[in-house]
Amino acid sequence: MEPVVHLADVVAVLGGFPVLAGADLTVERGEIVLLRGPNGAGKTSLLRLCAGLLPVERGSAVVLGHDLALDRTAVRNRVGLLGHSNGLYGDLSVLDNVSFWGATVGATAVEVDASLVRLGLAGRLATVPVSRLSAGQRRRTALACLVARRAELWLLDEPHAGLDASGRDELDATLREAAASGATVMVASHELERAGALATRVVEVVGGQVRPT
Amino acid sequence: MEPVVHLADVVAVLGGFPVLAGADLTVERGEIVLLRGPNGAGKTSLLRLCAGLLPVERGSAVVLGHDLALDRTAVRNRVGLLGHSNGLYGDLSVLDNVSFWGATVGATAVEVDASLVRLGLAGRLATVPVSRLSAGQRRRTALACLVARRAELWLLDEPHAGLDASGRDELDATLREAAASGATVMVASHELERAGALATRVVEVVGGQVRPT
Amino acid sequence: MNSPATTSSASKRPTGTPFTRALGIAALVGIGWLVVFGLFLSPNDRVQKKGVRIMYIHVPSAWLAYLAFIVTGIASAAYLFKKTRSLTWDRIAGASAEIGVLFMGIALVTGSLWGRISWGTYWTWDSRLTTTAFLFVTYIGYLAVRDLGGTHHQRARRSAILALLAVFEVPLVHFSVKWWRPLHQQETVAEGKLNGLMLFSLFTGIVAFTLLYVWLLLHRQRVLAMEDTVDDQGLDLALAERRAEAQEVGS
Amino acid sequence: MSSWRIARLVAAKDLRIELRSRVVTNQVLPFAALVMVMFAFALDNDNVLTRVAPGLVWLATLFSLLVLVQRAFAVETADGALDALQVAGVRAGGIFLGKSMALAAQLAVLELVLLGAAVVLYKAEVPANGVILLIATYVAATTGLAFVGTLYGGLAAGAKGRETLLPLLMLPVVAPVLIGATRATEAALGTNGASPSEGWPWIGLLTLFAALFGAGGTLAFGSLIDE
Amino acid sequence: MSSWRIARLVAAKDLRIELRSRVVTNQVLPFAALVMVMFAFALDNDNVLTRVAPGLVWLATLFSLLVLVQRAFAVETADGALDALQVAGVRAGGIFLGKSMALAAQLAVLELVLLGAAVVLYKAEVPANGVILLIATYVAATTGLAFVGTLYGGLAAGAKGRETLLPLLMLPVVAPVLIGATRATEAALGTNGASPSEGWPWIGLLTLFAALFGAGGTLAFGSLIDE
Ligand code: HEM
Ligand SMILES: Nc1ncnc2c1ncn2[C@@H]1O[C@H](COP(=O)(O)OP(=O)(O)OP(=O)(O)O)[C@@H](O)[C@H]1O
Ligand SMILES: Nc1ncnc2c1ncn2[C@@H]1O[C@H](COP(=O)(O)OP(=O)(O)OP(=O)(O)O)[C@@H](O)[C@H]1O
Ligand SMILES: [Mg+2]
Ligand SMILES: [Mg+2]
Repeated sequence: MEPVVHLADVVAVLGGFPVLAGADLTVERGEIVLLRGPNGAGKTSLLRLCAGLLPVERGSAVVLGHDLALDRTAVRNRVGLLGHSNGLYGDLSVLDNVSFWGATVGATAVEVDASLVRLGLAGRLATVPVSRLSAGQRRRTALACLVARRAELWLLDEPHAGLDASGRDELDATLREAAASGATVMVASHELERAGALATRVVEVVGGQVRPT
Repeated sequence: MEPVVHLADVVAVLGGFPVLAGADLTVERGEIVLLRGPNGAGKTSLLRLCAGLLPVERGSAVVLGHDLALDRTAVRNRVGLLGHSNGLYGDLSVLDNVSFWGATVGATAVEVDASLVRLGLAGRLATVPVSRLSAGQRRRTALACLVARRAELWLLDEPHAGLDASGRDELDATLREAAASGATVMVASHELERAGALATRVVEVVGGQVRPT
Repeated sequence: MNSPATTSSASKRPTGTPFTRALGIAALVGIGWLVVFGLFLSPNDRVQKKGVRIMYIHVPSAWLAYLAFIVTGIASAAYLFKKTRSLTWDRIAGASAEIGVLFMGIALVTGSLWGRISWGTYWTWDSRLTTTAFLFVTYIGYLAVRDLGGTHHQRARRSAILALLAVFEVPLVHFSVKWWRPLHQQETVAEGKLNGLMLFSLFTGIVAFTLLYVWLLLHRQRVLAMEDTVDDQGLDLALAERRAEAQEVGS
Repeated sequence: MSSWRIARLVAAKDLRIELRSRVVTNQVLPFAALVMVMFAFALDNDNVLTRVAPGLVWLATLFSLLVLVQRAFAVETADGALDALQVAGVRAGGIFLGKSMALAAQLAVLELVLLGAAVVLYKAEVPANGVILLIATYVAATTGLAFVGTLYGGLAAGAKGRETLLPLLMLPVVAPVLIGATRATEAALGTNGASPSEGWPWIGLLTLFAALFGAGGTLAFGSLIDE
Repeated sequence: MSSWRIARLVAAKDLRIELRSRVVTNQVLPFAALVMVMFAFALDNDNVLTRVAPGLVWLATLFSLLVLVQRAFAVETADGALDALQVAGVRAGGIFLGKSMALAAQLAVLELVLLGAAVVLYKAEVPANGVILLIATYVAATTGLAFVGTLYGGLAAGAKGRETLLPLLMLPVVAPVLIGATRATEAALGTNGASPSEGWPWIGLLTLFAALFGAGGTLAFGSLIDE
């Protein structure tokens, strides 16, 4: 069976700077891959490229069977991305946000509630506008949106940052479940102990390139 | 000698919500105190209050000898705060940013360069506009600004988040030095192993209150 | 404005006192007189015919609006510059501004009605009309700023500063007619261009409106005080919940 | 899922945001109203005013449109929601339609207020025989403006620094709308002795314009907001 | 460190940001220019334009001012820099002066462009004997507007929803400037047969206004921006 992600010598450019400089990476179905590496190595760029947000300048990038060089949009409704920013609407309540993002993939109210409960956002918090949440509560909301979207390929950029102990456990459990049920997970993180324990494989990103560890 | 921070039954309110609900805390000179606690507990609020950004609704808060209930501005030029957001100007280069924040306390060009070197921002990066940096590089810039400000009381909100391994070591070393040279440090963090090792004392923030651990 | 305070358990005390009641009655009587004189006893104007009778509401309300805004300014100054930093001054400022906006509104409405009669148009870009409109908007803005939230003292400081800046618009409105494009009445009263009975009716109006203003001010200021206490009680409840949060996690 | 369902989702979302934040109600409306007052004031004497009233109404609409569009995309870019939308696989065409609908709704309200203000402040009268024409103008112009606004707003919001382009891009493009709408409104109000019949050709222009940008946007929006 | 040094720091910083991002140059200037053109469009009535030219110039200035102010504080709030500024112990008075200076500088450039546009588009002539008056007007009005803009911009920059206040608070207050500046400019240009001598009282008003808000801001800015 073909890999979920297959990058061969991929180059990507932002504002004239080669954020990815010949990256090679292959990820199989059901894997949980940890991307580690120094600040500015290209982890975020790599994830955004797999999500179809960053154009492929050179090389070939095949994600979920689609060649991104040809069409970046094809993969989109099948991947889920949690970036450095949360992508939430500050004026809307937690529930409104999760419902909206859920609805974009036709998630039912039940599924939405489930993901809220899962991340401890049910009850009072569900009705609070996101702009009045604490940093960690926002991160939890973003995660709830992601969970509600039932993606095939999960891309998470430093998901642990800002979460408290219980939130971290919840996150890890969620990702393990997702992987077990056939989804594929790529996590960029600097919390090596924690993320290392979670991952089935660790690769290192340095200077816009990927090398195994 | 009187404590650097002395909070007695402090209540603070944001949008009608009691973010601090009777917090008591005393921090002596030279301490490195870790604030831990669940998401939404009130850690950020506590730090912002000590920085004079959050008004004291009830109770008494004395920081560096000033009663914040009377005048929140008196302490300001003597504390340094690294919040969840970096407080950087995206259009300006790393160097411009650090120079500006340094200049507000009369730091010399030499001191500015020193803090850049310290956080590995010297060289090419120094001239890059902050908006084109990676998340971690931005966090480093914010730290450089803080270092350049030579504060008496350092307040850091999840400083480790987003930093790579070397950055974390650099940060810890910096904070230890600061404390050794008579500054006082308060850190809010969810990375208990790491921050716990750094701290000389750990307190738990829950439901807007502080309790020893 | 309805005040949750009056319904709240903690503050059953009414906002009235014997004095304010007396005041209220006096105001009522005054308005009664105004009706009698303004509508019946005072003569028609040569040019304005019956239309002139609008003056007995229009002018007093405009002047009382001035007074209210000036009081707001003084109270704000008192809050800012007195050591005590007493919120009472802030509430007086707020209450007075609300009443001022009310009176200015009346002046605008009666004015434009009068304009329809005597100039054949509801509105024109005469200097006084325009500046009056701006003054009106400015104090609406002031009231909006009072609702921004924050602690009571933040509200007080913020709005006090605005009030001190805004009050300078009052002379602007007053003298605007001298400065350019006057269509609106120039100094009429001060220059004694009114016949005795008209003048008397006008003064009845001013007296009546002044009594009304003071009466409203006292009550409104007390209601505001109660609203503040209610805020504090609300906070107590919220605090209890928040602390409970701590217990749960603790156990 | 169909572009149309997406469009409804996005529109509903945008309107709910407005419902919660009330920015348009509290900021843009007063702004537009004050713009009218300022005009009236700067152009003092009345006979000028009534003559140029239609132009002023549309001018004020344009300024408010700028604010509206900036706001409409500020909510998307503030926390990277536009990225999220794209990743969510939401069809760009759908986003375009949805945001246009929400924008049109807000514009419509705004224009009503402006027309009201014009009637009061500039003493513009609406003759019976001009009403249909007037309505047609509003519908056509509003749709057109909403499409253009969304299109360029998206373009501006897309990549860093580009937002600086918004007014530069938009004002010249909507100039035809300004002229068309002004003339049509003048015809409807019978300003300077114009008669309704003169208005319809302009409606044609406006409709053409709306159709053009509607189609263009639905097709091209994706490539515009992509960085 | 002295408020004055802070002021210079902040002003330099703001101007450098402008230098790097070129928002004013690429966005506000074209915007203002287009506004003038739009006016010309909307009011293309024979002699009307020249008669109302001074009013339009200042009207356009006001709209641009709104954009400028929003921009000036967007920079501060985007990444929580305003908080940082306060913690940095930077004296509020200093921030106020600094941002006002930067704003004034940008306004001055803007107004020059607008005046130029007016001369070209509206065929407004500047008689020799009106020049000094014109310059005085510009200096006084610019200072006043910069102060007001910074004062209310700061107030509006704070917590959520406040931005909705900016136009509401600012426009009525700057109205006197609009009036004064317009009259003074008319006097300077001799519009409607006004003579320079009539202009000077207005300059007085403008100066008073500037002084008032300058003092107010320097003293009170702190309490206005802190949330
Ligand atoms: C919307 C329209 C109008 C507005 C907003 C307006 C506003 C005002 C204001 C603010 C004042 C107080 C002036 C001062 O003492 O500083 C005033 C006074 C007065 N108004 Fe009007 N007015 C309007 C229409 C009229 C009309 C149509 C008339 C009569 C033809 C009128 C007659 C007067 C008179 C006689 C005074 C007292 C003037 C004096 O002795 O100072 N007003 N008005
Ligand atoms: N602007 C606001 N208005 C109302 N409530 C707020 C506001 N900001 C924060 N809160 C509430 O105050 C509480 C404390 O927030 P705070 O940011 O201090 O928590 P925290 O300990 O920093 O959490 P985290 O670990 O997630 O950063 C939270 O429950 C949050 O919902
Ligand atoms: N918009 C941009 N324009 C130019 N260069 C950029 C831009 N964004 C990022 N870069 C550069 O691309 C490189 C990779 O950025 P990226 O965000 O992928 O790093 P990262 O591995 O995620 O780092 P971090 O661990 O700090 O998040 C960095 O050196 C950064 O300077
Ligand atoms: Mg990254
Ligand atoms: Mg926090």
